[in-house]
Amino acid sequence: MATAFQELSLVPTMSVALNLFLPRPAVRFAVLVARRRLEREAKTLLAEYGITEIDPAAPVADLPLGQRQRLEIVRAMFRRPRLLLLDEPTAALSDRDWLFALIARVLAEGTSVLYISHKLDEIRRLCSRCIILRNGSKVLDRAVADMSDDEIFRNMAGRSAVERFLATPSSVRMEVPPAMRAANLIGEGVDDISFSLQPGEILGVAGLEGHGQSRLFKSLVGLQPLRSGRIEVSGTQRALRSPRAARAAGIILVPEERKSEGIFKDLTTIANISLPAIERASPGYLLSRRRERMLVRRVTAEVDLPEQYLPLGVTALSGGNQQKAVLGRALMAGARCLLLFDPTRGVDVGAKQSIYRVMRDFVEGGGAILFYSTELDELVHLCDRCLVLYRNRVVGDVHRAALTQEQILSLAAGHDPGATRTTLVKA
Amino acid sequence: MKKRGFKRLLQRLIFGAASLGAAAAMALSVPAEAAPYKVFLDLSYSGNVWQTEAANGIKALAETPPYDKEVTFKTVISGTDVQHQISDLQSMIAAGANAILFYPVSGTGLNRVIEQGCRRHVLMVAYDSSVTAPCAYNVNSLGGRYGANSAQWMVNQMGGKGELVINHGVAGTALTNLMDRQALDVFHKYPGIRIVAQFYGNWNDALSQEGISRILAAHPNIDAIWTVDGTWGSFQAVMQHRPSRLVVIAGQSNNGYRLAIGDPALQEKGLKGLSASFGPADGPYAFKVMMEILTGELKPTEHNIAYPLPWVPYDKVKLCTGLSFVNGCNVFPPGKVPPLFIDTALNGELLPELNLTAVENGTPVPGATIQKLPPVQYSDNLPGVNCEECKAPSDWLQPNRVTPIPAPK
Amino acid sequence: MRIAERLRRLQISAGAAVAVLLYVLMYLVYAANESGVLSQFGITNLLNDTVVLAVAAAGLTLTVLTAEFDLSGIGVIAIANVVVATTSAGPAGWLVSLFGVLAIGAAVGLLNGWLVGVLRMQSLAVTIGTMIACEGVALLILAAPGGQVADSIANGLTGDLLGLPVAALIILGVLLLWFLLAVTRLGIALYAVGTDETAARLSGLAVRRTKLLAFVLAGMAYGLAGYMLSAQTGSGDPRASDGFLLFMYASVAIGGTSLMGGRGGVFGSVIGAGILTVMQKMLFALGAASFYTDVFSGLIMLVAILIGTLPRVMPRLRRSVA
Amino acid sequence: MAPRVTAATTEPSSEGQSTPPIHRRINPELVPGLMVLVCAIVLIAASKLMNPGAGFTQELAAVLGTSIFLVVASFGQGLTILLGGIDLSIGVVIGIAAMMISVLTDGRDATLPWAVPVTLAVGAAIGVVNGVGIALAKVPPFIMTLASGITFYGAGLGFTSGLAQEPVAPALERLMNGHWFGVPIPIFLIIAFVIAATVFQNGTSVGRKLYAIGSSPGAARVLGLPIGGLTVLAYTLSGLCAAIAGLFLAGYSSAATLDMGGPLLLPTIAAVVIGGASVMGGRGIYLGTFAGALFLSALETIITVLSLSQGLRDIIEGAIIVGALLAQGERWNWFRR
Repeated sequence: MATAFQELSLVPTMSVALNLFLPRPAVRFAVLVARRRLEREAKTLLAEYGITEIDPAAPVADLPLGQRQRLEIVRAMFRRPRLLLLDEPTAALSDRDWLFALIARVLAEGTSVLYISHKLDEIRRLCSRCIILRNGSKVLDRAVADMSDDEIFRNMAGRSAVERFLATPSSVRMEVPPAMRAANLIGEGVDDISFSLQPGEILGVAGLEGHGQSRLFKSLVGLQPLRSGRIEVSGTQRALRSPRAARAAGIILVPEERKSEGIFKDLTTIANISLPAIERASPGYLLSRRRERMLVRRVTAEVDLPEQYLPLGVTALSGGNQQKAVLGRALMAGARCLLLFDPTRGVDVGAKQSIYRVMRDFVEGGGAILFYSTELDELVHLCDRCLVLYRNRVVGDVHRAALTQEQILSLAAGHDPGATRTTLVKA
Repeated sequence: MKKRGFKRLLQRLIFGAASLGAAAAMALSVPAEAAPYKVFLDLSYSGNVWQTEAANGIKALAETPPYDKEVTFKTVISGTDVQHQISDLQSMIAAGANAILFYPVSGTGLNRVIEQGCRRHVLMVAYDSSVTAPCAYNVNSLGGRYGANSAQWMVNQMGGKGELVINHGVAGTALTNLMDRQALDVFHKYPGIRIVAQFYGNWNDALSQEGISRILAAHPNIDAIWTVDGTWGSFQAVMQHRPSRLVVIAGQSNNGYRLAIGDPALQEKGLKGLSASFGPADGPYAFKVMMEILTGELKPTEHNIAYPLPWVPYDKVKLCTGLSFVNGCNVFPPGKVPPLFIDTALNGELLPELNLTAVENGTPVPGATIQKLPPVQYSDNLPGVNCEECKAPSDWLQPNRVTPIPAPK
Repeated sequence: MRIAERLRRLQISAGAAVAVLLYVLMYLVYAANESGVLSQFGITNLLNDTVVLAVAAAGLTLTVLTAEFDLSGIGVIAIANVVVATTSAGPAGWLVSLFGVLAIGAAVGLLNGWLVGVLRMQSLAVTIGTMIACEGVALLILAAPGGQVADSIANGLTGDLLGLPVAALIILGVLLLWFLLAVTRLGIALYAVGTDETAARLSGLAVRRTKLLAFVLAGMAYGLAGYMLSAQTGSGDPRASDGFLLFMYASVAIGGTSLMGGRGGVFGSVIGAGILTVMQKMLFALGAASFYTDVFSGLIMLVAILIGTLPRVMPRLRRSVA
Repeated sequence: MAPRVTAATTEPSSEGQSTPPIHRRINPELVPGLMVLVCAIVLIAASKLMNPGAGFTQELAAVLGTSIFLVVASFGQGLTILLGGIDLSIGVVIGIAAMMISVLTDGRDATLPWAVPVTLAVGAAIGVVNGVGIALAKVPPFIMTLASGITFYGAGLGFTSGLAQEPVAPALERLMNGHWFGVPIPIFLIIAFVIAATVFQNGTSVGRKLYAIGSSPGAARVLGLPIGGLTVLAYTLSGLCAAIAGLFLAGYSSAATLDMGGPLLLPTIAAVVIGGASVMGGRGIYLGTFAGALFLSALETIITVLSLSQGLRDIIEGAIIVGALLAQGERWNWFRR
């Protein structure tokens, strides 16, 4: 049996080759790990799986998330296990066809695959049989062909997913100054990016893995320095040099790495949520638990987080509920402009629905959202507008009416003739 | 030339890093090369009263005429780590020392480096504690048999019976081991003496005070406490928990303690104290011995030289009015020095060059000049403590200053 | 580039490289200010002074790499010292006591490793406990300084062999063993476990066994350090290693090993031990006043660490410029 | 198998969740502290059994009275460990504070009103130096505090040559050695300090932020918590607590030496960790540390009273520390599950 985990299990400081062959890398003279041989073998192996851009000697930490996900998958596959367990393998993967072809190959070789996913189309495309789990118990076990989409969604959440999400009319307010306007931002991994975000708008950001989206989001809240450019918030120019300054300006980031940057793992859920408003909950520095509960209750209702989870340690919660807590905290911080970086990654369908609804409510209340997602259908269905990044630049700004997955993909892959030219000039 | 510039660069680097202009200026003093003798003092440890007073006394002597002209004197602090002290002693030998006075961290661990020094004709003198290397001189009060004498004195005061607490020094040191053996040998002769508790106060007053406090809670009726150091702390604990009924006690010579045992009001409450343990003055005394050997005035026949054991029982306490011990006075009035000040840093007869200011600040007494020492006394040989292959006197466990009361048969 | 790559493979970090520079610098200053430094005698002395700390710090590094604390080292050194002083007499005494101290070190390491690696207790507190207990054992074996270390050890290990100081050979031997270890599966596992324990476990590495082995090997190194200390002092002293612990940690840190685990290596720690030793000599040679030696030691330690962290920060800066 | 799935199974189901099971009602943070407190009481009772002559209350008073220095100093240590750091300069600061107070007061009570604040300020200032080095220069705490400890010890030695030449103010001595209503004053001080410290750590917004930073520095950064400032604050408080412990110690011993804080350093760390804190930060409460300090003091008492040789004492002490961790560790895991 081999497993490719959703939370990656690669050791960041070690080379690609070593990671591939852990835990028992080949040795020579009985004890010495044969690094050079491993690297050679890794190169051949990766090529076999259609990966040529990864240097086997490079430390994993230097690779973007998508490539790490590929490594994780290759590592699980090349040992030819009898059972292959893939847990949300496409969460950080932009090129799904690569994975699907590989799965077809191992299936042909007689391997059984257990494929965990929240994406219906993947299930339909790959799986013959499907088990649905909800709250830790099995609720359905049937051949995929016999099930309708509705049935699957109903069983997963009792609600339907984003395709079924009621597309509410846009609530963009054009008459007021933009909630956030970025002009010619330049920094590491951010190459001359400009955009404007109106109150009531959900502005999507699309891009294949490693095309600058992560750095853009970090730059906007001051986690990463910008070399030049201007940011205006509600019409006035602000220097957002730190997340603190961004918070003061009402800009809150919901970060990519929930485990290390989102939750406070040793704190209870309520303490996780109340943190930005902890001063309000503690008159004269003394913490009032009653006041804290009151403040938190207001937002837990908004993000659909059941109240009985509040006193529990946050790590006892599912990924979806953790993400709701993080969102709740963002609301608690008084966000007027939310930067959501792939907020539905590793989140169950029910929680996804809640997150979509929170987003909708938020913009209807006059907030603005900058929204990156690896799931194109989310972008297509939720955004008023979508920026497409390619090589750290904006190569497309597609309006809701024209927004399709194909459109995004072709822009993101650099197929737009205009974009190609500019990148060529740069190269 | 190149090296010079390099050195200057690095020095500047250190200066820059230190950014303690004043401290740095004080620290990098260049020794003058005029004096004929290059003498080093290697302290093992510093930061407590005993070591500081000994070091200050030595430093003051080194600046007292005529030594101020005769020696280039330098102090190094090696800490409690044997390896460190070995390394520092090596440095001193390599730096061309004529003589090294040192407080040995270990009685045996330094032997190899000591022999290295002797081979290069460096005069090696250990003070207070001792080394077994045969070529080094030891100057201390071991011959005073503190363990046997103080224990016997206490037994006599107690009338041969009562509950006793033993405050050992630092476990694993030769001195503690030796003193314990002598004291226990005496105590065990008297079946009426019951040792109800023993602990290791590490020669530290705060730890001793805590220890006695704990013991008093468990054994509220103790009659006596035997200590080597940590005496003031032990006494404080008794004053704190049982001020109406005090104890028979023997130990170090802290000023506060001496004042207390000499206080008739406290004596009425049962306090009978002896202030006798090894004095910091054995350091300055050793320095004078070393200088006399170096200048050829003294040619000792043996290597274990005795510094007379200070001995002040409660009826011999006498208040000083000035800054030095004259006319047999041996304690300073309260407020003049802190209670932890160890009076035996001074010695009116053997070290008339020193006074209170000298041992407090390490400055020479104005107008004082070095006086020649009276003939030196030699100490007991104790195998494994101050010599390797030697024979201890047959009576080394017996008291030689106090007459024992008859032990019950 | 090739050299840099090779160094990286031997786990010689940029921090360690800086430490080497610092060492050379201090050594030059020391040599410029004191005669006889470059003589056979001077070199042998310096190496003898370094070897105990170097071996002990080498052992400590293994546990630090797995992101655990190990304060038990001074306890093991104390036991080893008194054991050598009480058992090394006789013709084969040197060998018996060598295996004896290695076995004792391994046993203490096994206990630590079991409590920390297998029972998952906090290493900081556990090793405080075992350190105190080990010091107690040392005091039981030898209540006061004494005993006799066989001349074969005392003279053999502090002198020269084939024209080279034995201390140098020991240090080279430890480094060689380390470079071998670094490229074995165990060595790789040490780094993996220290970098990311969860990922290491999910990758199929035996985290518990790795930690256990790290502690055992560390214990054996402490045993060897105690053996070397005995050779130097020629006798037993249950308190000989007092005050050694902070120097061990300082050596590891100055050598560029991260106390968070997963980064650094034994080579750096050995250099760190060398720096601390030569720093003491250099300050002596420069004539720093005794009371302020500590001030300089502390500051130099800080400067060494600060310089050591620069290479880790530099690439990030450079990347952000490019 | 996959983390997410296991997480989902441990989560209580959304329906029919009324009262949590009993072990959820005890604050899991309290458990290690309670366990250790029980161990401490067992130790005191055991020493009573061995010495039937002694009174339980005297034993308790002795344990409490001698624990005050550890109780105070380990609070600061606990704050730095809460942030995932450590403070190895505590012993030195205690010594420096003790020296300063006796030098500044010169045996007179009249000088106390300014001498105490100055001494405390110096302790806090050393903490600030540590904090700034750690927060701004990014020196690892272990090294920063180790190096600053060595440096300041050297400076202290240079200025004072290791011995305070003035006696301690009598008022300070009375504070540490006196009684109120037949109860030693230090016990009142301990109670006041424990209340203040607990309120600070677990009942204020600042305390909560310290937990957050220790728990996840990454998330704290994204959220924009003032990490640098609070790190400096934690080390400053650690220096301050060490200085208070130094004042108390000087008063208790009615004298001061520079090295008097040294024996307290390791026990502060042990008290914090035995009390259930994690050295990785983010976990542990002061009541646990307090219990740990009492436990160590009780252990010291019983070992002193046993009158064993130092070797045996050390072995027993080490074994009991490990044993206490062992007992506490298993419970801890059980409750967290």
